Amino acid sequence: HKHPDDKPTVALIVKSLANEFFKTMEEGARAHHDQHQDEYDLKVIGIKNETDVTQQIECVELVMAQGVDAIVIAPADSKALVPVCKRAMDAGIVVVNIDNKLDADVLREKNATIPFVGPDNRKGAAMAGTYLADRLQRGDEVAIIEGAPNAFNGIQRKQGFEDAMQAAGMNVVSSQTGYWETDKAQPVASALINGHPDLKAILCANDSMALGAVAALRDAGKGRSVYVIGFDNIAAAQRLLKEGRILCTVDQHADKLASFGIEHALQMLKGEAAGVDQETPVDLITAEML
Amino acid sequence: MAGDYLGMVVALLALVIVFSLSAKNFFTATTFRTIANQIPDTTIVAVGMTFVLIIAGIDLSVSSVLALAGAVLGIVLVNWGWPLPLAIVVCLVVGLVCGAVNGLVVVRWRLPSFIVTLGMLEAARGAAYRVTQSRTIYVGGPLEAITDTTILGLSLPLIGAILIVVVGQLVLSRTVFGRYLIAIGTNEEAVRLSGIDPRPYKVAVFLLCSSLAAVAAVIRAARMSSANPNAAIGFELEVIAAVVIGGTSLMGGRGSVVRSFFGVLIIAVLGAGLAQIGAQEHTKRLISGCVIVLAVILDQYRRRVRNA
Amino acid sequence: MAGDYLGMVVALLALVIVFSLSAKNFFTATTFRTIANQIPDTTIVAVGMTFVLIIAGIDLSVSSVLALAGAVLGIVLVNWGWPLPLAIVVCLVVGLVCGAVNGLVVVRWRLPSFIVTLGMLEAARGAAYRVTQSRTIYVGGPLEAITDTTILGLSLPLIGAILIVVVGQLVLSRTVFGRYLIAIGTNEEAVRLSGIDPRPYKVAVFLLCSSLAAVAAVIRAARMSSANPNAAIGFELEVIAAVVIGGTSLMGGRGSVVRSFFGVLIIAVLGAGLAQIGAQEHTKRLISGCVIVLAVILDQYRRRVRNA
Amino acid sequence: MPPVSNTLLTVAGVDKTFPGVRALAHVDLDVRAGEVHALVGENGAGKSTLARIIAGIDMPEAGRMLLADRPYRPKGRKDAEAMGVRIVMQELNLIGTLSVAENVFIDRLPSRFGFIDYGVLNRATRNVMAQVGLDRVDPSMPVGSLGVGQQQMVEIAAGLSRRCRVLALDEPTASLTDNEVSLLFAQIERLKAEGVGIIYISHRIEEILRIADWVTVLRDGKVVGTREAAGLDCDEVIRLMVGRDMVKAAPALTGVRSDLALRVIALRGGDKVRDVSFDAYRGEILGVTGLMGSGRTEAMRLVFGADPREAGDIYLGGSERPARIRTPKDAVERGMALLTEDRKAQGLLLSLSVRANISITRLADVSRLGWIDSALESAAARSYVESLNIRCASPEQSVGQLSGGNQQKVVIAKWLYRDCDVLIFDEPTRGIDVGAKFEIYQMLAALARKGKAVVFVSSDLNELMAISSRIMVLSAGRVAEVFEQGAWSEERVLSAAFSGYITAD
Ligand SMILES: Nc1ncnc2c1ncn2[C@@H]1O[C@H](COP(=O)(O)OP(=O)(O)OP(=O)(O)O)[C@@H](O)[C@H]1O
Ligand SMILES: Nc1ncnc2c1ncn2[C@@H]1O[C@H](COP(=O)(O)OP(=O)(O)OP(=O)(O)O)[C@@H](O)[C@H]1O
Ligand SMILES: [Mg+2]
Ligand SMILES: [Mg+2]
Repeated sequence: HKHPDDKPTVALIVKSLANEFFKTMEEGARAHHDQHQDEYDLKVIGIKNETDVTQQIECVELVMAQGVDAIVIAPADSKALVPVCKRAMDAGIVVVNIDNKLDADVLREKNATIPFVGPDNRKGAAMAGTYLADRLQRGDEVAIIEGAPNAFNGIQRKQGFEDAMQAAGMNVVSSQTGYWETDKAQPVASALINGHPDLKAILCANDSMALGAVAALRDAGKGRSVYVIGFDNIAAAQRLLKEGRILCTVDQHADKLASFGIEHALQMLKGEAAGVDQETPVDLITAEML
Repeated sequence: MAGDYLGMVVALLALVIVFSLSAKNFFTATTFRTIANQIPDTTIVAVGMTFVLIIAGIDLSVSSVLALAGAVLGIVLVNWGWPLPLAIVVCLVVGLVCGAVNGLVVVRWRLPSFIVTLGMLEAARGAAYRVTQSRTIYVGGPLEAITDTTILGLSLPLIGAILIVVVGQLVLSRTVFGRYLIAIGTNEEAVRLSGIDPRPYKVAVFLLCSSLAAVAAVIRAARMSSANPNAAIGFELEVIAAVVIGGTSLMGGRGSVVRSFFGVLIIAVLGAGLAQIGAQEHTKRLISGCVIVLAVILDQYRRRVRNA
Repeated sequence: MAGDYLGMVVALLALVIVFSLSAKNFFTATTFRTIANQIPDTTIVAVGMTFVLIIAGIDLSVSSVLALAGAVLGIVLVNWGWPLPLAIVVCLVVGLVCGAVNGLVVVRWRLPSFIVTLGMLEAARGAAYRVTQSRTIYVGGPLEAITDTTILGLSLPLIGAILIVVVGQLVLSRTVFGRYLIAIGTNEEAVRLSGIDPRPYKVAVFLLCSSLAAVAAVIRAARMSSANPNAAIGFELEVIAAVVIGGTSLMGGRGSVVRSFFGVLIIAVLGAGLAQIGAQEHTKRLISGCVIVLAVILDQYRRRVRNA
Repeated sequence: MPPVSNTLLTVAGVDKTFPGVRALAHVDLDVRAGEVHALVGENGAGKSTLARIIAGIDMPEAGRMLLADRPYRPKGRKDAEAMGVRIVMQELNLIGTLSVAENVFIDRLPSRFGFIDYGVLNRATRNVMAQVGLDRVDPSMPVGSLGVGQQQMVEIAAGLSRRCRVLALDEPTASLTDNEVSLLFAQIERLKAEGVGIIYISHRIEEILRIADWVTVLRDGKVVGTREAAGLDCDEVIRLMVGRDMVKAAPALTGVRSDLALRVIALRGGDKVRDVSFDAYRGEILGVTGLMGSGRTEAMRLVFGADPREAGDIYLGGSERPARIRTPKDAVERGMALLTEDRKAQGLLLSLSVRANISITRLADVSRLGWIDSALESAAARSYVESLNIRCASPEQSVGQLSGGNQQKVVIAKWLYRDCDVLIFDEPTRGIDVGAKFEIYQMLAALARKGKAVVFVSSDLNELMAISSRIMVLSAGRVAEVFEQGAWSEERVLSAAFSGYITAD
């Protein structure tokens, strides 16, 4: 029922477009689309609240209703999104998973294989952790501020940090969640700083939370005596790096992430690519590199 | 009676027409099917909220109670391996308990329900994180049967929601219970002086609202095949907005369940339409903010015209 | 007068003692310094919210207005490169405009402020995303001067907040303006029929509240060295909780700015203490939910005892 | 068998204190079957408190009660009603959003499986309402859309409609016109015949002498005497009440009328006011009366700008140009005052102090640069508490704690304090005791003499005839007639009041 010369429509469904990371991802996708206008049509949809899984499911249902050909999705929840993605696949839509990996167990249970295109978060976090460890003494106190506990990438980053800290023999005194947000991370950081006067470093699972940690240090009058590391390399993080307020961050190339996913989907549509995972690059960003 | 709903039907049709003209593929069966699948849980909670607002109360805790009840449902099904009907009962009991706490604290210490349910908003969310260790619980199969069952093309949840709306409206406008609620919302002191103890009625309303939130939790979990402790954050304001768009007064004493249902429909169509025309996040926010206020302004005019 | 605050001081001291005993390193200068740096913005918004609650209104939009004003501040400083004082003026104007819209819509169409400010909550947040393209804007240096300036060991924001509390309390209890606000919250119709037009006063209160949110935005941006369009989500409920813990009635006509300040302190100490004993998110939520309700129950008893 | 006493209810040694006030001290009272026992006393004497204790609403601190020779200790109003003791309270306690029928039968709505049987309910209500002459009111109408007078009738109807042994009526006639009063009295006679014991509280002494069998006088919470009504006259009751002789000379206001103060032309608005034109002069008291719902209150609200008017002009102080009055603020700024009929909803800030309630109309005068001078404010409040004899623990007491009559005095005080040129007083003496009433008459006359124009709306024709310079009669939203002093009589006023309805039908 489709004309063969019809351009396919690809829907990019991200988490909150109010979040800088996904905003960058969206812009990257739009830039990619501008260069390949004759190859496909693009639709970008985000949800209001990063944790609002229901709304994201509704988004998938909506684009299914609109008859898109492919869905590239950064799931807000690695389990809850599986059934609807499976439904989309059953309806003949190509589905590609980016950013946050869908849960393997649920995928298996649902009998679905959805290719994941994205970075190895654990590796990225470990890189940052190792860079930090070189500046610390063995046995120094460090703390981790995690992302949302139900996000796969959050868990991976935490594990990456832990891997590096363990390898270097650091003392992880606490690991608490900051739910990805500056506002939530800041009081957690304050408590860590005040409760552990000898704390040497705070490892944050994203840059927004690193901003909260930096503010907490200022609130406590501790200036730059504690290292802060972040993840994502948002614009603000680059300034923080320059001013030496954070030690390093990790760039997983959000702008390219979506393009990778879209290209993967297009290839699958053409039957050129199989539904296998594809790893995208992660890079450590430090002040010297800017 | 019919005139009561006319304004809302017109508003709804206007929205559908605008989006049908501006968004490709909006006016399709799939879109309406999607919307029909999405509204049952909001509708059910909106019925409960209508009752709460009518007694001049407010229930901010519905979102957290929903999350907690859903989380418990997930735990009972997956970790304890109980059968679905029993798990649903446990889930409803969770709703009942939360409602009972809200209601009893409100009447026992004569506290504003805003603050009591704000406390519950925090506490129930905390409990939801506690029972799930902050993780989403995938349930899958058994639960999905609920949403997959259809009768005459309508899904079980939708039928349930419509039934709850109809019964709710009848209870409100035709029963002694309903009239007492309106009376309590209008002038609680006068009700007390009429020799009617308003307290059991108030407790009943909070019980009802939280239980309906638990019912919505089952539906939502079924739709998502999973229970998420982060579910429905901010949902309470969305529900209140829908109910108020439906003309229920925040000051109590006035409201209609059917009109709340239209409020839910308006918000759902607006959300779906804005998403489908590809509006950006900030535009969506701006527009939905304005629509909420406009809808209430229109309702004011309608009421004034009718009274004159 | 002194008795008015005694209960709250005792509650505060009790919290400090409990946490000093149970959390390592709680009773240290750094902890108190941190708390002192963190309360000014909440305190300032709480003053505005106290005024709004006193006229029997509510302002749910403070969080979004704060984010929007902060976002504009960031844009003006970074993208336009304007000098700080001018940027602050622009930021305050944003607050004034939001407040004016809230107030004028409320009085013009006689709408419940709950719904109008709910609309503004959405719209202002949308605008904040719009102006920043959803990005955090790092400002750094120039802004930080605000928080880094100290007089007699107190930071500029803290001094400002305390000044605002004192002035706010005096205005409320000593001026004609304050008296009118209390009267409007008690019985608006009686005020109107006494030949006083309540509308300008109501608009003024919403103006005030939003402007104070803009002031808080400056302080917050200075603390965070950056402007974040996602700032302060859910902040409105925290502020309302603090004000209500301070004994201000949601029904209007009764409230105290100084007591709201104590409410802010209680919530701040509770938050810091719970974080520092390493309570998990769910425990924090549970406890803070219960504390909010308990505080209000205690306040009820205090009032009843005093009246008897 | 012991002889059957016809004493139905015995109250013995009842005490009640409120913070700062001894409301009742060792009060004794006997109510007999088939008789009306009237309670009289000044504002704040404790009448309502006693009635509320009998009805189970308040709890006494000491003393005991017997109902039909059995100990009677009601735990609440419901409990009292179960034992056959009912009350119609002084303040309106209706639920505005419910229908008339639902209000009347609120605690015994006829229902099947919880669903209300509206057929039965509305029929029963029509019967009940017919007894008090409200047969024109649709039982399914929301009660909030009725006027205060009609609401009071609904409340009375609800009280009368139930079987009971003792019925307490607390100032039932305060906002009723003669017509309704007669209907009420017919009902009271019927209940007497059925053997019901009635406690009747009123400040209208003539009424009491008409209907009561016994009169008990309360003063400062103490019983100063119980007399058989047959041998009493007005002056004696008043003497007992206030403890001294009262000069109740009606203030003569002849010949002081001077310039035009207020001219209203072709006023129309709402559905009650069709066409109202009148003049009020400096130096006079213009009485306004009419049947219940004739549009008096509504007309005055329109003049004052409280409601939007559809047509009509208002001229002030003899000016040629119509005054721009759109809101009460405009009206007050131009020297008008409106004392509203419904003190609780429209007149008072119940939870605030007497002081704040009085000063609200003129805060500018007790403040400097926006700051309130509390010494000045208190002084102003205290002077009115004294001159109007407002019974309160102190001016700091909240108005909500005062007795009904004293609350009314606070409303009067607030407008006297404003010192306006045109004073529109809507039922200002509602619930005020005889002594105070005469003081208020004197005060209004004095104001008129000082050159103010007083528009005095009242349902009490006697009071109007005693103090007015002229009486304007409204009927069905139009001015039926204006009587000059001396030209009126009860019959002529009444026939004017009915005239609009006769032609309308
Ligand atoms: N809730 C209350 N709190 C404090 N004082 C009260 C309260 N209720 C009544 N009083 C006081 O008790 C006294 C008696 O009041 P009550 O209402 O019985 O008077 P009353 O005889 O009915 O007067 P009125 O003729 O004005 O209705 C008054 O001084 C009043 O101020
Ligand atoms: N716009 C309004 N807002 C509030 N109350 C109103 C309004 N208009 C009228 N009322 C109330 O409705 C009632 C009806 O007024 P109306 O002029 O018919 O009565 P009336 O002639 O004064 O007779 P009565 O007061 O004896 O019922 C009054 O009690 C008045 O207080
Ligand atoms: Mg009384
Ligand atoms: Mg009247």
